[in-house]
Order: sequence, then structure tokens, then C-alpha cells
Amino acid sequence: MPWTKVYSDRSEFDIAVEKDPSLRGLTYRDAILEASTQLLESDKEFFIMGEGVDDPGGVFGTTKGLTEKFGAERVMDTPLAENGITGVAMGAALTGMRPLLVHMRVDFMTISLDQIANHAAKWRYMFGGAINVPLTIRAIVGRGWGSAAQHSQSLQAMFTSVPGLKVVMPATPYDAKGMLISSIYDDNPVIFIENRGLYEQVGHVPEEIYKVELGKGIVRQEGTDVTVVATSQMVSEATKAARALVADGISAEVIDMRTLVPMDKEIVIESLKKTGRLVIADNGTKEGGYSAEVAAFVSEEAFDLLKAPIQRVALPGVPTPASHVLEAAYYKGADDIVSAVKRIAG
Amino acid sequence: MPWTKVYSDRSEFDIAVEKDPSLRGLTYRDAILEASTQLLESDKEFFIMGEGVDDPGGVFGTTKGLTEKFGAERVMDTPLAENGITGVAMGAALTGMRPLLVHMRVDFMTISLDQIANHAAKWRYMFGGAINVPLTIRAIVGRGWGSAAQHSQSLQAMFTSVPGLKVVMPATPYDAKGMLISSIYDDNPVIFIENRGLYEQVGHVPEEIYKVELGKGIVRQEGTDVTVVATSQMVSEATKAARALVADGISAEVIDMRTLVPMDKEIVIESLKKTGRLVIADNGTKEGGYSAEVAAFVSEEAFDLLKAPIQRVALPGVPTPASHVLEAAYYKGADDIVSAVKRIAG
Amino acid sequence: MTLDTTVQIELYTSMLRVRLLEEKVVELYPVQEMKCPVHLCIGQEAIGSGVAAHLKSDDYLFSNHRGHGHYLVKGGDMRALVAEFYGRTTGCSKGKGGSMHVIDTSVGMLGTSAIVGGGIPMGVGAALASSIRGDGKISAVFFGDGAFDEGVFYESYNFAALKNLPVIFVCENNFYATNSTQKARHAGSRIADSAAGFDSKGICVDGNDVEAVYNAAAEAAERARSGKGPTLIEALTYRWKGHVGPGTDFQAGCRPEAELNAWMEKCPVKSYRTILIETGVIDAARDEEIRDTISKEIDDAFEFAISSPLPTEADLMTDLFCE
Amino acid sequence: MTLDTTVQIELYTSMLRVRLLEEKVVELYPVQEMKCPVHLCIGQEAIGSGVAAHLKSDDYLFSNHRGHGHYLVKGGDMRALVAEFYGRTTGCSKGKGGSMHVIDTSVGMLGTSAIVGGGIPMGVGAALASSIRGDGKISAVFFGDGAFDEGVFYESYNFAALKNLPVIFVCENNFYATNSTQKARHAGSRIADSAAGFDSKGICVDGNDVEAVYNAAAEAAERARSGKGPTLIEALTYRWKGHVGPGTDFQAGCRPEAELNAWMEKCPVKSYRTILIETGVIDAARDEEIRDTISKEIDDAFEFAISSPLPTEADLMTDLFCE
Ligand SMILES: Cc1ncc(C[n+]2csc(CCOP(=O)(O)OP(=O)(O)O)c2C)c(N)n1
Ligand SMILES: Cc1ncc(C[n+]2csc(CCOP(=O)(O)OP(=O)(O)O)c2C)c(N)n1
Ligand SMILES: [Mg+2]
Ligand SMILES: [Mg+2]
Repeated sequence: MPWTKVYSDRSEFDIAVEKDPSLRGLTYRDAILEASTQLLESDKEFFIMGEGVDDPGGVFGTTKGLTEKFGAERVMDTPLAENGITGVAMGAALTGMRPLLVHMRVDFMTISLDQIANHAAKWRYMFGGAINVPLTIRAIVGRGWGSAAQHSQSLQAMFTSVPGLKVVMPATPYDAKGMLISSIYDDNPVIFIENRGLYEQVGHVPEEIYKVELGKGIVRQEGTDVTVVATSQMVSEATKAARALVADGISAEVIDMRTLVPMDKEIVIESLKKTGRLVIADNGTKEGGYSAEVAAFVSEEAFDLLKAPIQRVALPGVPTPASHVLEAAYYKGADDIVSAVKRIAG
Repeated sequence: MPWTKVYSDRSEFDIAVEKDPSLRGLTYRDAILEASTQLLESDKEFFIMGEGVDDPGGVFGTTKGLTEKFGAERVMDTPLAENGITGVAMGAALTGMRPLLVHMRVDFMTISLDQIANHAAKWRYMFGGAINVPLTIRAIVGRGWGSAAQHSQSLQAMFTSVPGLKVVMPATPYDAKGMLISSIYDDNPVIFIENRGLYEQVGHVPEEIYKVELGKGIVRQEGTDVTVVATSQMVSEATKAARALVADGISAEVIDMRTLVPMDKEIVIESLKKTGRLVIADNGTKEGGYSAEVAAFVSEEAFDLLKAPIQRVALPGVPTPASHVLEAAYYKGADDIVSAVKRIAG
Repeated sequence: MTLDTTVQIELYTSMLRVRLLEEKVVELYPVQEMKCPVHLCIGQEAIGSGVAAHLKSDDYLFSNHRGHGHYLVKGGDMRALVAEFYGRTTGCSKGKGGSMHVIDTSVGMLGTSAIVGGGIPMGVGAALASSIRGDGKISAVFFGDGAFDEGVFYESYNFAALKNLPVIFVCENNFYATNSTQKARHAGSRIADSAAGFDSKGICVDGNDVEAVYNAAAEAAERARSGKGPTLIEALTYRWKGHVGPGTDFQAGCRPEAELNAWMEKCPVKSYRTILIETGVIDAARDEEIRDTISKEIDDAFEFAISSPLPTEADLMTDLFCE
Repeated sequence: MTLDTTVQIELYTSMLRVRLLEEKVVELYPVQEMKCPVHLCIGQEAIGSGVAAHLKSDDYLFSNHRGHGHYLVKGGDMRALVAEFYGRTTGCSKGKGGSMHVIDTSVGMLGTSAIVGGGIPMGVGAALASSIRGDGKISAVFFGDGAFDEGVFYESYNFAALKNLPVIFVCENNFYATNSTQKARHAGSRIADSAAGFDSKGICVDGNDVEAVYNAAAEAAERARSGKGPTLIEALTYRWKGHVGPGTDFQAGCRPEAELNAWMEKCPVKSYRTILIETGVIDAARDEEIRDTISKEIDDAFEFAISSPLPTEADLMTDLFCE
């Protein structure tokens, strides 16, 4: 299936198009923009709000031109008031609208954690199912350019630790579009996390509106020796690693979790039945991160399948440093996954 | 050592006093109050602030009478403005003072997560060690009485997921006093988490000022068959469980982690060398909780010691329900630990 | 402006209904079958009643921890409210919310947040939805003087005023947040005046005078419905009971007894009753009749609640996500 | 009030020093050796210079993402600043902070937050510390009109006014937060007026007129030092460069070019130079001399930075906790 494929760079996709000219290439950024555009066109109850969504640059390009096209009431710049604005979006959602709130950087969402964790996450349960919260929040995470501690966090664990939030991290343009549409039509609050490192990535994206089911992982690369469970941008690092490992005679299976909550445990367990070895690659902090939950559930529910220690490839337990030398040491990539696999591969 | 002992109820302590009249019994609540009083008396740079610290009731009794005694400038009631006030406390800390900020319920700290996670946690690292943040925040967690979703969370995982915060959860009156004093004199931001279910617990507490080192767990009960790693109020549940398990011929070792970050991995590994079996008991949510990190680190660093799946006894992945029937089903106790142990015990 | 007697009787009935319900809670709470904290609004009834008189059934209302009255005046189902106090499956939140979390979406009562200030932006958001849809609905959001401390009030009001949204901010200033006085928390003292900073309208009103509240809310509702944006109503009042629970709190040193007594003199229900009787709008018999009807409704609601089933363990994991 | 010529020359020198440093950044940034975002304050120099003139070396200052100027006017070490731009171990934050996170505790510059509004409560907290200690120090906190959107501003100001703390709030209103205009974000338009809601003092001042800022800050500092509490200074100004980076932004449609040009006419440095020359405080030769001294300092700082060592991988895990 063309849409299950991860293209690590543009040239790879170009080769694929030569073979199959029906493929429609779109960047991850444009996939988000296209989903947003089509939702604005097709659904009066859908609207977008966020700081700078009407900016000439359009939140890294993902909202570019939308205000001009759909008006400032449906694509609305907001004051810098993250907690209040989140509550505003939530209030609109409670009336049945489907707001999409955009945060240029996930770091700013700590300001609105009360509305997210105490309100959006709890409103339905707390009222015994009497009301839904069809709110989606786009959170942009990932590496900047010397952006340092307050502008490049990857806070997925903050959201996965609170029951009541769906948390998704699409890794491909195809999933970015399909999962954004699914998130909007999901009647629950969804934290939709995008790694800005993916924006330039190109992949096949159908023109029509389509959904990708939330809560399902996907095998990006089949393998038999070791399972690499990856999220978001680490998926392409994992596929690169898998390719490199072939030379060592190691066959790695790469699973893209796509949805962090609710977690697709089945797909991990099925893979471990083959491989018995697990590496988890996530771009959040290692200690207390999402990778911890994957390791924990496996050591609890699938322990007997494990033939070797679990390995986590995730960020070290310090804030992001600014200096490029330190940044390079801080971030993890395919090499680190290769090393982790080798540490436990039979 | 008298202070390493966990007394599950008052009568147990009374018996201990009969044997050793030198024991000085104090409730957990009064241990906090005593530490606060002694710090106020002995250190001009120490002060307390928080909503209701001057209340006649005194934050569940833990600050009772302090404003009368030390004045409203050193034991200061604040507006309901959690984010701002946290920043204020932090600003005072940056000048070298040692503020203690008190939150009646951890739920309200989500409002101040920006100051905690983006500022307090990062200030030292972000400035290359040029400045310290000797700020301590008391966060009260745990079960209420039909208090429901927004008034009874146990959010330790939210703090342990952010590098730069020390996170402690003393389980006994002795540790409550000693660790509060250590936290105040630690030059780093410390989240000091108290389970309100512990306030009535009595234990030996020396009268003088003393410290209990942060970052060190403690074995509360020696055993050989299974290790129960517990936090806070789950420590006494774990000791009860260990006692009950004797009847089944199972010898459980109970470890009180005391400090969640930095984690005392050594004490867990040492115990697993004996037992090879691990149960983790924490009063936070299971999925994405602190228990996940313990399981993850063990499955990564001490996998070879494990003879059986890890088990987690922690809260189910829903907000706290109000109805007492649901509350009873929601919370975990000694019975659940016993069951978990039995599931994996040989 | 002199009100129509029908409206006057409605206002009176509305307040009395809240008062009698709360008094029943006071009576039965010690039995310990309502196993959750209750925050009573006895003494503050005029505010909800006066404001809600201007809300249509499909207008929106958001409230806080002290929300029983708001729920009732908006038309929320009394049986479901009381059943919620008792943690029953027939409760408005199926027992999952308890007294602090009540909802009745059928009358636009979209919930209460027990996080101080938490409901304020939601009221603004509902108004934003109405504005985008152009459906003519308005929102009211109730909060205390404590919530005025919170930055989220400021952010929400700014946004509402900036976008001219149809929302009424109702600050019930009872001068205390738990046991902390307004003076201990606010550098300024005139909450209503702060609307000026947003080039918006603030009205300070005697919150124990239901007609004064009614008139202020009339203006606010008119502003909302005619696109003039939000209004900040500050209604001065006093809570008779302790912050939480059915008892009084002066014994514990929380507040001066004399202060309470002075405010009890200004009881919104009793004083309005006197006015209505003196002006011949009702007589004692009619008053009895009204009380009787309400009392029956209340008795029925408590019976309903007490005889309703408790949830079972199986209900614990339901209602988190909508499928 | 006519200022002493020494003060005038100091103000001029202070502004010029910031301007020339920033211009050097503009010149060298394209080389891509400063590998971090830079937020330049060219056009806004008068504010920091005018305020800092009233701060003693041990008074406190907190700033934001646009903080190079504040760092310099408070007396921060220029070498360490530039080395920080270059991510060197000799940087004021050892390369861990980058341009957005600069500090010099030896002169009371306790850091900058790149979270909009994040530094404001800290400035209040430092003032609280001074108030408790009675050490006579005051604090200044610099923030933009964007930070005025945030609830934390409101909470912080309320607390400072409530407790009469010795702190000066300096809002540099350059009418934009990134590319969002003040009108698009504030329901009201007079930031300084909002102090009235806290029964406090607000002063709106021409932020491009260094003496006007100086005079406003004199009053604010006097209030702070004499126990009269905070003052909110709103200084109207304009940023010449794009929100981030060394280039202009009108080409990209971020702002009207004419607006920029009009503000460039009101250059705080140039216009003050003209005044000083016209009033004979300095002459062209003296101006050259001042510029020369500054340029040498700047060249030295850049040389120092560029020749300083980069951190190594081993530095990654240090500085998290104080042992
Ligand atoms: C954010 C937050 N801080 C603190 C609390 C604890 N708390 C619950 S109600 C209350 C007082 C609220 O006062 P006010 O808003 O005036 O309402 P009132 O109780 O007077 O009706 C406080 C402090 C809370 N629930 N939420
Ligand atoms: C809480 C928060 N929201 C958004 C941002 C992104 N951001 C960085 S600077 C900025 C504009 C700030 O405007 P202002 O406070 O006026 O300062 P200026 O840049 O004009 O000096 C924004 C929106 C941020 N850093 N923090
Ligand atoms: Mg109140
Ligand atoms: Mg600005």
C-alpha cells in the first residue's frame, strides 16, 4: 500500500513515483494544510484558532492563506493567553462545534494544562457521559535551531499521563491528513502532536477527505529479529536503522505507534511473538516518558515473550541545550537505534 | 532503627512506645508542622506562602497557627493565582531565599505547570549553572471523600516527566519532617508530595532539626521472594500486604522509594538480586505513571534479574469518580498488592 | 422599572426553590448518605434567579463548585441533581461527579468546574460558538470573587470583549474565597470597574436584591443579544454557611459572627417575600402554596434519589471516551 | 526636568552600546556561526537605558526573549553575552541558553524567560524577597505588549500592588506580538491605564524618548524605594527588525513598510544624538570617541566569543542539579 510507506527523503519518493505515477506527493506540512482546508470547506462547525494562524508564514506553513480564504472568524488569531483560549475552544466544543486549536510549540501548552488536564480530559467522565468534548489541539514538538529549553520540548508524556485525552503522533503525510480528519471527527479531546522535523517529508496523500483510524499502530517494516516501536519522527529513523541493520544480518520490524493513547498493545505483542526483542524509539525524554509506558506494559503483559532487556532510545534527562554541539549530543537518531538493537540482538 | 519503621495504625505505635519509651510519637501532619515551625524559627531566609496557609484550619492542620506566630509576611496567604504565585515564589528563590509554596491539592498545580516545568525545572540548566532555584513546593495528593475528578489526583508523573525537578514522597512522619528540611536546604526545586491519607499516621519523630537525604530509598521490610517497590501511602499498604503474605509462605521485601527523582535504582536492583520478582505500588494512574518508569528502568537495566512479569498496582486510567461505590473500586490497597504478588510469586 | 407581578412571583419562587432545596441538604447531610462535599449557596440565591430570568432554555450556563442554585434556576432537573448528591446512577452525572459537578445539557447547563475560574473561558467559548453560528444564543458564566484572582478571568474577559461575544460574566462577590477575604487577595476593590480596562461595561449590584440583579442582567442580556459584547456583573452578597458543608463557620474563627448576622438580616428571600406581601403581589396563603409545591418537589427528588440504584464496579471504566 | 549632562551622556552611551552590538549581530548573523534564534531590540533601546539608569548594580532585573539590551544596560558582561550567542563555554549560560537565555547574577540580572510573560512573576518574587529582607533593593521586569495578554501579568501585578512591592513593570509596547497587532489582541488599548484597576499607578510614555523614559522610571523607582508599590510603565515603541532574526519583515507582508519608515524617523538613538549635539552636550568628535570605545568593546567581545571553546558532549549532562 503506497500510504503505509515511509520515505526518508524526497528522492526516495521520486523513485516511487517513477514506478507508480498515480502517487500524489505532498509534504507533511501540506497534508495538514490540505486537511484543514477541506474541513473548512466541508464543515461549518469546524474552525481553527491559535496564535499566529493568520500569520503570513502560517504556523510553519500549515495554516498559510486560510484566514484570507475563510475569514478571521473561522481561522482566528488569538491573544497570547493559552489557558483562557484553551478554555474558550473547549467551551465551543461543548456546544458541539469542532474547534482545532493550534500551538506553534508544545512548550506553551504547559500554561493551559489546567484546561487540558482538569477540564477537557475529565469533562465527559465527570459528567457521566452527558456531554462530549470534540476538541482537537495541534501541538508542535521537536528540534529547533539552538531554540533551547523552552522552545523545543516534546511533551507527549505530560498528556499520556492524564486519563481522558487521546494522544496521536502521525509520522507520515498520509497519516497526518487522515488522522487530523479523524481527530476532528472524534468526539473526544485529541492532542495531535506533530514533530516539526517531519514537515518537509514527502509522501503519498490522496486528494479526497479520508480518515485514518485512531488507536491503531502500523507495521512500517516487517522483520523477525527485533521489534522497534517508534513514534512520530523516530519512525523514519527506525526505518533507516532497519535498513542499516540488514548489513549485520539483523531483521528489524518497525512499528509506528501513531496513536499513543489509546495504545495499540496488540500490534506490539504480535510482533514480539516473532522477535522477542524490543527497542522503543521516542523523541520525548526517556525517564518518565512515553517510552516508559511501552516498556512497562510489555514487562507486565508480555514478559514471557521477551528474550532480552528492553532498550529505550529517547532523550536524556536534561532540558534542551542551545549550543549546536550539545544539541547534536542531545538528539537521537538512526545510529542510536542501531546501537540499541545491537546491544540486545542475540 | 525506630524511624525506619512504618506503623500502619496508632495502636501499633503505642505498643512500640511501651517497649521503647524514648520514642516520640507525632502524626505526619504534625511532623510537617514541626519542620515548618523550626525552619521559621531558625532561618530568616525561609518563608511559607500559599492559599489558605493562614486559615484557622491551616491546610489540613499542617500550617496551623504559624501566621499568628510568625506574622503574615513569613506565612503568607495568597490570592488564587497559582501560576503567578509560583513565579513569585520562584523569583524569591532566585535571590537566595528558601520559599515553601503550599498547595492544598495538587490538582491546582496544573495551572502553574508553566512556572514549574518551563521555569523552575529549567532555570539552572538553561543558564549553565549560574543560578540556583531553592524552591520547595508542597503538593497534597490523594483520596478525598467523594471529591471527584478535580480534587483528588495524584500527579507525581507530571513532575517526574520533566527533567530538573526533584520529586519526593515521604511515607512516614520521620521522613516527612526530615525530608521537608532537606528539601528546603536543597538548592534545587523540589516537589514535595504528601498523601493526605497519611496525615493521621503516627511515628517516631525526633524533636531536633534533622535531615533525611534525598535520593535514597529505604527497605521497610526485608524479604526474599518478591520485591514490592512502593511510594508514599502505598508503603503502609505494602507492609500490610507483606504481613498478610507470610500466611501464604511468601516473604516480601518492601522498598519505600521516598524520592522519585533522582531515583535510587541501586536499592531496587539490590533487592531484585534476591527476589527476582517485582511489584510496583503507586497511588498515581497506572498508564504513563511513575510505576511505568520503575518498570521500564528495571526491564532495561535489570532484566536478567527478573524471573517473572512485573506487576503494577496503581490507579485505573479514568478520572476519580465521586460515588463512594466507584471510589472504593478505584483506589488500591493491601489486597491488591497481595493479589499482584500472588500472580507472580513462583 | 416596576416588574410584572408574574415575573416577581417567578423570581421569588426561583429563589425559594433553591433555598428550600439547600435547607433540605443541610437537614439530611449529617445522615452521611450524601458522601461528597457540598458547597451551599444559601444567602446568595437572588443572583442566579435574577440572571437566569433572562436566559432562554437553550442559552448556555456555566458554573462552579457552588453550583446547585445555578443548575436549578437554569431549569435543571431536580431529581437528577439530588440523585447526584447521593452518588446514584440516576444522578445528572451518573454519580461520577458528585455535588460539585452537575450538568443538564437539555437546558443548556453545560457543567460546573470545581477548579476556581475554570468555567469562565468555557462560557466565553460557548458564546464564541453562538457568534460563529449566528444562532442568537447567549451564555452566562457564574463565578466567585475568588475566581477574579485568577489570570484566566482576565484572559477570558479580554477575549470576550475583543470579539464582542454574547456572554454575561456574573461575579458573585461574597467577599471570601474559602476563608480568605477579598481584601487579602485584591489590590483593587471594585470588581465591576475592571471591565473599563477592556472598554467594556461593568455593573455593581446588590446581590441580595433580586430585582436589582434582574435589572442589571436585563441590561447585560440586551447587550449580549444585540452584539454589544460581554458585561461584567458584580453582585455583592454573602454566604451563610461555611465554605463547604452544612454548618456555619464563625465558631471556628473563619469569620466574625456579627458580619454573618448583619448579612442574614438582608436575606434575599425573606426581604423579597416582605416586599411582595407588602405590595400585595402575594399573600401569606399564596406563599404557603408556593412553598408547598416546592417542598413536594423536593421530597419527591430526595425519595427518588434515595431509592435509585448505586453504581456498580462495572461502571468505573465507562464514560471516559465517547465511542 | 533638565538632566545633568553626565546622565545624558550615560543614557546616550547606553543606548548606543546596545544599538551597535545589535548591528554587529545583524552583520555577522548570516555567517551562521551564531546558531540560535536572535530577537533584536533595534529601535527600542531607549526603554532599557532609561529605566536601568535608576537601578543600582544589586537591584534585580528580569527580561524576556528580546533581552540583549536589558542585559547590557544592567551592566551584564558583553563578552559573556556574545559568547552565549556563539554557544561557547565562556557564554553567560555556558552555551546552554543561547541568545534567548542570558544572565549575569553579578549585576542582579537574574535571567530571561522566552515564555511570554514568564519572567513577570519572578520580578515580583525578587521584590517580595527584598520586602521581606528589608534590604532596600528593587526589581525591574521588562516584557512586551504580548505579555500583557497573559493572565500571569494580571496575577503578578495584583500581587505586587496588594503587597506594595518594590517592583517596576516595564511594558515595551511595540504594538506587535510576532505579527499579531495589539488591536487584534487587546480589547482595551491603554495598557498603562490598567494599573488603575489595582489602585496602582500607570504611566504611558514615549518609549523612543530616552529622557521621557528616564523621568517615568525616576518616579517608578522612587515609588518602589519608598514603599509605594509597583508602577506600570507602558513605553510606546517599535521594533525595526523582524520578530526574530536580523532581517526586516515588511517584505513578507508582516507589517506595512510605511509604518516602519515612520518609526525609523523617530529613532531613539539618532534623535537623542541630535539633541545632545544641538544643546552642546557633545560634539561630533566626542560622539566619534564614544562610538569608538564601544566598537572596540564589541570587537573584543566577538573575538573573545569566536575564539572561545565550544562545549563538548561531556557538558550535556552537567548543570541540571546543584549538588
Ligand atoms: C484553582 C483553584 N485553586 C484553589 C481551589 C480551592 N478552592 C475551592 S473553592 C475556593 C474558594 C473560591 O472562592 P470564590 O471563587 O469566591 O467562590 P465562593 O466559594 O466564595 O463561592 C478555593 C480556594 C480550587 N478549587 N481551584
Ligand atoms: C507563552 C508563549 N506563547 C507564545 C510564544 C511565542 N512567542 C514568542 S515571542 C512572541 C511575541 C511576544 O510579543 P511581545 O510580548 O509583545 O514581545 P516582542 O516580541 O514584541 O518584544 C510570541 C507569540 C511564547 N514564546 N510564549
Ligand atoms: Mg467568594
Ligand atoms: Mg510586542
